[in-house]
Amino acid sequence: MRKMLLTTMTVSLVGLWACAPATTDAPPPPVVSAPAIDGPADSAPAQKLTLGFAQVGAESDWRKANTESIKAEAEKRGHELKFSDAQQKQENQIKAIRSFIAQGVDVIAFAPVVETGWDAVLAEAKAANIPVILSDRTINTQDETLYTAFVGSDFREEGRRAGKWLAEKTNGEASILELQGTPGSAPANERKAGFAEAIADFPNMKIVKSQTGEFTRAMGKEVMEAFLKTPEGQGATALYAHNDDMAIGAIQAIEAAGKKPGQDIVIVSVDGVKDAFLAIQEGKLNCTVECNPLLGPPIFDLAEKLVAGEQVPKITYSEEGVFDENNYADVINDRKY
Amino acid sequence: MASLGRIVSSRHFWPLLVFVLTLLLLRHLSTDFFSISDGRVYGSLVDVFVRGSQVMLLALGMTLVIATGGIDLSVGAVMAISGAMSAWLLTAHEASAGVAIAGGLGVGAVCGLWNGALVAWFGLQPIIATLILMTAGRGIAQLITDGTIITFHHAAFEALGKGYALGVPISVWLVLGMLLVIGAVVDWTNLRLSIESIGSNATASRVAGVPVARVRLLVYVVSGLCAGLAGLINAANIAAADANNAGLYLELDAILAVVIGGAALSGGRFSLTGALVGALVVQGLTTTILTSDVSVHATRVVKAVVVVLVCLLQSPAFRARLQRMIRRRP
Amino acid sequence: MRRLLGPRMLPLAATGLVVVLLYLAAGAKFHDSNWFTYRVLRDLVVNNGVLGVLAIGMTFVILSGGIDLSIGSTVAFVGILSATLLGQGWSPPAVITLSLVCGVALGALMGWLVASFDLPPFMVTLGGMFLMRGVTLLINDSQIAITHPTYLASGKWPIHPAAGAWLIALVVALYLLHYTRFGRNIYAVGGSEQSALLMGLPVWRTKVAVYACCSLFAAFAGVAQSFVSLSGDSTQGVAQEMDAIAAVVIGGTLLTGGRGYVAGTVLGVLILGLIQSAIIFANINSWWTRIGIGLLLLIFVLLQRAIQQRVDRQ
Amino acid sequence: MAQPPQPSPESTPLLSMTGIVKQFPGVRALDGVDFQVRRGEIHSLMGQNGAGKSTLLKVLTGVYTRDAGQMLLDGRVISPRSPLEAQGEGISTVYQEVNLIPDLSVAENIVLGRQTQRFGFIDWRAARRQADAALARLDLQLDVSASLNSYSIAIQQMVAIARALDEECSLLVLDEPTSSLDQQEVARLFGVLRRLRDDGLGIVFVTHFLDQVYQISDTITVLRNGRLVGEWPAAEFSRIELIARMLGRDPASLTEAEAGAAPPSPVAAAEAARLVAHQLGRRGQLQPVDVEVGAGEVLGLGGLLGSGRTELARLLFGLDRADSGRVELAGRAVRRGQPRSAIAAGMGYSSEDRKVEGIIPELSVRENLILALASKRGLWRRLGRAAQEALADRYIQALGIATPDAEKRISELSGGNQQKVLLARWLAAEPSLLILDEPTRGIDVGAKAEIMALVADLKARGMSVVFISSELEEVVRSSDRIMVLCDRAALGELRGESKTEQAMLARIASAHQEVSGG
Repeated sequence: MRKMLLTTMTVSLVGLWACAPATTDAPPPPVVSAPAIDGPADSAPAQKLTLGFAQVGAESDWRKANTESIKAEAEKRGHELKFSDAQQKQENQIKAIRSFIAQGVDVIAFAPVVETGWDAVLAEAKAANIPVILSDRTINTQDETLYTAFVGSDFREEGRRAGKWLAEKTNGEASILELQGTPGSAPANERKAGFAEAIADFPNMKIVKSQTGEFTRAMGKEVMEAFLKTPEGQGATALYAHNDDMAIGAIQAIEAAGKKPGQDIVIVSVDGVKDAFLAIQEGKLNCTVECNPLLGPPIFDLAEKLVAGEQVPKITYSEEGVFDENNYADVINDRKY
Repeated sequence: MASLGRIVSSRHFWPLLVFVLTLLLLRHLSTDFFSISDGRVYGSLVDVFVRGSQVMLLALGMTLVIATGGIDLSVGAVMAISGAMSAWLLTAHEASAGVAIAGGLGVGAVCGLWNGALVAWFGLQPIIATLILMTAGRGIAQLITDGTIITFHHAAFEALGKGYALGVPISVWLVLGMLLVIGAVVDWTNLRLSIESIGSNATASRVAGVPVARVRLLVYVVSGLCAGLAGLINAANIAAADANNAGLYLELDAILAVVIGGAALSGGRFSLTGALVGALVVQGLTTTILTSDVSVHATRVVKAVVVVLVCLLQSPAFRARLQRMIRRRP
Repeated sequence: MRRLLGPRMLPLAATGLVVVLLYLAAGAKFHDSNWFTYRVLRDLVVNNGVLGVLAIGMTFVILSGGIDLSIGSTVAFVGILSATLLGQGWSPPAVITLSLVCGVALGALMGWLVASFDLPPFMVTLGGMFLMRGVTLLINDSQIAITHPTYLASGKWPIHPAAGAWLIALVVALYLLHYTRFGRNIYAVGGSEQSALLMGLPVWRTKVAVYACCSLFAAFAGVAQSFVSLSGDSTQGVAQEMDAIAAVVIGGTLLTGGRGYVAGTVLGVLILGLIQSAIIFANINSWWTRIGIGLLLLIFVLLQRAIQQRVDRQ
Repeated sequence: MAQPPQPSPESTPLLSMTGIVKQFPGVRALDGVDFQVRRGEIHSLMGQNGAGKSTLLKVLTGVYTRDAGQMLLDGRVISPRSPLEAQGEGISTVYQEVNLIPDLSVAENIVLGRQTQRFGFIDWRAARRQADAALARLDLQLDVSASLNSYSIAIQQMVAIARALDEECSLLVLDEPTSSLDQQEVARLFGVLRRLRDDGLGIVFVTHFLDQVYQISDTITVLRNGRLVGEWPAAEFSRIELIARMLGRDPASLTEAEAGAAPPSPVAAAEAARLVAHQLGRRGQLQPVDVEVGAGEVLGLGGLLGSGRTELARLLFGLDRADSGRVELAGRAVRRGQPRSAIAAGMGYSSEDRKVEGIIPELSVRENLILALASKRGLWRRLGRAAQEALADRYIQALGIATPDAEKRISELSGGNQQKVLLARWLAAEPSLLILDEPTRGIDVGAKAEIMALVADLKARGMSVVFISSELEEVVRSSDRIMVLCDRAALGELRGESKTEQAMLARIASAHQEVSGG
């Protein structure tokens, strides 16, 4: 009898087994390769659509603002939103996307946790003729037709802007500490590369120490503490943090070391969240390169167009600024996140 | 010679030796090992203690749990819950620091009570009983924070993580206070005897009248309290409650600390200071690697080697084999 | 039928019933959103295939009375190793063989430490976990795409790699546990190590082999993962060992060893998967998944304990 | 005085162990022991606990490796390093506790490690056939696919024997195989053993039941303190001489000592009952029974192993949860299943299982000694260190506990001294009623006498005692009244004149006849 149950199990598993996604010859989605600055077209209310959004998690203030923007926009436009928080795990995100496909949503959007490993599940979406919008992070794939559009920031450009700003501020002379983001994530990779590009022209700008701070305040603080107790760290004149949270953590460490953040060490970071503006106001942070989390409107713009059968641009970058003590006051009061 | 032998075979010798060696290396690498500026202690040495304070607190509770032959996998999750609770009280209810601290500690104790009840009253294996809260705990914490990171600005509360008293970081005082309180309670009552006897032979302890269930319940509550306090320090340190990352994998570090500190995972004799030294070894390694140019990932490899070495050194079978090998050579 | 409702099989039958009920209950709630489709069932298998393989390996160790915390890290290690070597022009068979050999070597090392020096498996495999994750991150701390044609072609296989791997693992495990002396010795060692020793069973060898076997399954899961995701990712499999343990326990295997079935583990994985699917379908916050799994774990463990006590009293 | 007979030249012994030495830290467990077993012989190995019997068997079966000496089986030199290797040499063993895997089926337990395989698959049908055949040799018919733990301990023991016989073996070692069997089962086992002997097997038999030794043995070897005392044909070796050899005494002096045993003390006159248990029972353990023990009275519980005497003690103390009945001590009700309540009421219980239910191995003598008192005072009221040390020193002196100091780990003490520490643990807690379950088991004669004297002393000081021992003579000597138990039920009481060993045996024997007759 035991054997019978085992056999039943095996048989049912075989019965359930999964075929690989059937290859369909869906027409390739429209490709508009020219980067376009978004202009949320206040078009007439589109038909009600269902969008499945697989979020990374809730790891930072930036992410929180991102989530809220998407949720608010869905409500505002009267669309149905299926939202899933992957708790920073790719496998959870893949499960969510598969579930969206099974539920037959009109459009899938997601912010990929990591860059690789999406081909199989996106092929399934493609086979089911569901367009996919990447939000805020890109993926690394051989087959660019696996996703329809990308909405978000140009991380490499952010890195470049941070580098440029720092070069101007320090007249091309700085020994720099770098706090990297989560190893392997697109923003960490790209912001590092862009920054390196920008300072490559300045022979007297050198990154003297670089470690991961995992995008969190706690790690940013701990790593900075350790940096400051090394010969390189003591001589450092600038800090580049891949996000504001790490910079805020690092500011605490610098203060504890008896130095003045913003003066003894010039600090530039990326994201542009409210706490960063407050820090600029206090003179502890010098510059934050904005990375706009308010992706709800552009995502739904694209989704509406896709459902209506219109062509959409492949890449849509958000409009973003660079803020330092000269211009932070323009936006600080409007920042909700 | 005999006394040297006794020192070497003492349970604190090896962890202390490793800690001292780590500190020497750190001192060599660090340009600012220890100093006093503005009446405050400062330097890499201080960092080790401050950063290690959370694991030290966890290790204090974990020592008692392990001494009864149990284990508490949920402490990392409990840290997240207590941090979330106090941040929620601070922001949503604009509570005072005192209320927030009490709330965080209270919720930690309740978590401990839950674990203890499952172990002591329902007779579940500790590893499973606490795995339940380990799994569900971060979910509960996110329920409190509504899935976001709650940031707050509250100087009095933040002092728990960043403040100084008499020139020494408050978090270090908290560890010291906890050590003294637990140490005093354990040694001035029958608790140490009861805990050690349960860990050594629970059946015989019951026959001898030791209140086995009550002691087990108590150690899990203490562990929950310690985790709660560690969670508060964690939240105060970054002025935010991060349900996802607060105390992530710290339960493993705490268990590691206790074992490095010389306790057997099977229960029995325990030493609170040993556990603290164990925690400091773990943190000392991390800080040293962060200070050096070695990739931070190497920390894990070093930890792996330390775990296995410490376990081997404690293993009677390994010691016997080692002695045979030494004796064979003249 | 009598045996099915007998004390030994009852928990397994009950677990199977729970899977069906859970599926139907979720269906009653989501009947208008394609719950009763082939695709949902397919996804259940495909999504959880890798975890399924890991949990099957974990079943071996837990049946022997041990535990293995290193498996999640092993998955990441194999992924990064495969991607790196494939990038350097190694052939897939060589890469897969090397991955499996690495798994067996790690497992045998941990098993040797546990069996020869009587070290606690929890600590030894914790060391294994730190070691594998550390080595993985030192090799490469981000992701590497796999572009080898053999791997890319796996999308056109008649069976999804994750499902295939799960099936293979299940068949191999059923064979090993129920039709070889090694498998029966695992039950014996888990049931009573002392007795097994006195019965003249090869306890030492069994213990070493059990850990080697579990790590082999983990490495196999890693290979499957690299086919599924076409990449190596150093953050893959974080905390997956805990999910595997939960699945094994929900599947009715006693953590003290000696009692349980692979089939139960399969059911346990399916239950975890169903909860997660249902919560995504219900469009409620994903943290309920963790709470749900925790609660379910609690209910199952208490239930098993109650059954156990009834059986023991008889 | 009988001399060990020389083995006849034509029969080379099946097993020949010579000069076996086994050293443990601090103890020489075996000191040059010689032991021989011939084909077609049942050979009893006798000796007190600690004589070296089990160490010798463990050396023989590969659990321990010997430090010196030689082992020959069938003329071949053997040195098994594990039970597996010993089995390979043809030595099969059945242990005192059932050493099988309770969760696996009967068939599996018999064939485990020797399953027939076909094409790399275990042939389960063959396994069941093999198991059926093995059980048939013992005239047993069981459902071999049912799990082992669905059968009684006795059946499990028979399964263990079936497993041992199923192996290709020339030497069968039985280490106290009968301790959990009833008479019928013993008779059946002995029938099987005789048949095996006639088939030419050599059998080593260890038991503490003297009757059984004489029923079954051809030869008896006696060990004492790790040395060989001698080997005798069972037929020429009287019981009294056997006991004398085991105790290392002159047979003549033993009879005198018994004759001079103290006369039974008079029953304590109509004193208020201190312990009252009414209809105390638990399904499968003990049929409901009434018990009364007065102040300063010693109640002996007489009966064989498994008669229900230990079960009664455990129910009185609350270690097992009673299904029925209630217990009161000095008017205070004791809550069911709660030893702490019993201790609070003034009870103490020294368990027969010293290792599992007695000592706390990692703790010191002092800590072990104060444990019950400390627990009685409650978690929060600690006994001062000085008071602890004073207490420990007092009892170390009073009971003559051989330890260098009170801080030595109890696990490093000898069995007798551990037992004394456990007694001291209870005495320190000052109970009004002390239950002593086999307090003299596994300790040397001197310590036995001291403990017996101690019981008398306690009684004189007004403490009530419930006394359990396998040695009937001890029960008779120390008790005021004896409650006789058999088959998990009370048969009645013996007091005054009728309180003799013969009367007890008669009661038990008649009960057995009734049982087997009905």
